[in-house]
Amino acid sequence: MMEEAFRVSVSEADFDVGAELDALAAGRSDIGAVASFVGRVRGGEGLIAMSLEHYPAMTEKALAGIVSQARVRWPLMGVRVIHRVGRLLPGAQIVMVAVASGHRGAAFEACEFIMDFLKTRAPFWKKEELPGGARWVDARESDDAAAARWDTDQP
Amino acid sequence: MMEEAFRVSVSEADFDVGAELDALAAGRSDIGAVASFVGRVRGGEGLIAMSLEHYPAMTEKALAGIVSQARVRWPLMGVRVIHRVGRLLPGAQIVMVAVASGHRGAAFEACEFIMDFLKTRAPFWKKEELPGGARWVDARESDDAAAARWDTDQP
Amino acid sequence: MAVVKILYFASLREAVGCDQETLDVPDEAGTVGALRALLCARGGDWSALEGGRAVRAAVNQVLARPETVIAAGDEVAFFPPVTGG
Amino acid sequence: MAVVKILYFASLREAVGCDQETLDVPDEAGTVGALRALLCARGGDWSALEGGRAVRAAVNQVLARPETVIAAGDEVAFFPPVTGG
Repeated sequence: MMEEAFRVSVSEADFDVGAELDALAAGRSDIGAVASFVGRVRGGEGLIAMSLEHYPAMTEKALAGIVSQARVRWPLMGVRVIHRVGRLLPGAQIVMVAVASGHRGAAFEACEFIMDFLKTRAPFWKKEELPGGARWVDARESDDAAAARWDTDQP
Repeated sequence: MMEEAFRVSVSEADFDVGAELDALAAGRSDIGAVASFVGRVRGGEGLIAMSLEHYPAMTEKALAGIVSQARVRWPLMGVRVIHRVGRLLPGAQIVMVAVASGHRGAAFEACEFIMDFLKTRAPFWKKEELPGGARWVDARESDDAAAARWDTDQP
Repeated sequence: MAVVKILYFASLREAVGCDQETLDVPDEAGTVGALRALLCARGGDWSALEGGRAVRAAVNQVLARPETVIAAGDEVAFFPPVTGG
Repeated sequence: MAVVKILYFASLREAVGCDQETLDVPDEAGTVGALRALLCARGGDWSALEGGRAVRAAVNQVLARPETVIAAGDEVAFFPPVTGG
């Protein structure tokens, strides 16, 4: 299993989902399933922009740790995680997670697992720019609940 | 909700996942989550090619019906389903399902739901070309089980 | 009597050696299950349609059950469990 | 006594008005929980670190618990619950 098939990165730049998915499966015929997720900045309530702060020394380590946990649970052939930081406008892409596996069950589950853990374990913080000023986004209990379901739900 | 945002198609031609995902979210800032799945021809056991037969008059009707059921269950902002037919080589893309929603839970669940129902309700049949001849792929009980879990699991 | 179009797909099509046919179905074979039994009674290759095997059906391009009623002009299809995706 | 580097992020960084500091931590504050209490005892803006609030911590870039031990040279970070993704 090539380690280049398992990559995480953090960047201010936008990413090209199609190119990333192509790279994940390029030249391989053992991959039967690729599940992916893209999170975007949702507009509404007059949102002007969303700024993402992170803890640089920890971020890639945390993401790589989350991917390692997913690999223990499912037979994965490739994973790509990209998270953006900086100031993003409504409609902009924030995060992508793509998982390649032999079968769809593993690909879907691992992709959800990585997103759930990323939302509760990776050191990113969102700040909204609104007409009345800026405010930090509160963590959602539903995200903790989503991550907690994996504690007992061994595949 | 624009109906162009909900599209199914069947084609011999390959598809460009990145372009399809871009089209799903283009010019919209209400989409917070896009979950997608791509199924590919897995090699192995000497597989030479996979041929997909379908029931043309029924196929798009069946796919559109599956998408309609998903829209009843989750608040979706766009769905794209593409299924290929004809002769495909190992590594080729077979199917893609992409779902756009406000939040990731709905996007993931609807994407899995559509794949599970497509696997058990859409009139496609796979035939493998192997060194010893051709054989029809048997339906898997695990696919029926995957579809059945949605019977009681109302979101 | 109801004239219907019958289609066969995939391994079932190959087994019965027929893509499609037009058949005048007697009233007593007016459901999907009864029509299947009638076709199976032809014997030979048509036993591929026998009850013990996994055969699915659609009427007018919608998945049907054995008790689904067939009317004149309907399109009835028989096929093995689907394997796309 | 252990000299450690302490980092603050996001709303907590703004609340305490400090990005990072280097501190000589007395032996009796040698865990994440005890260090947090020590910092909170500074009063004023530092009460943002008080126990009743949701504050997370990492030691050497790994999520830590209140009982996690701190050693000389460690990098300790305090921050609110994460909200990325």
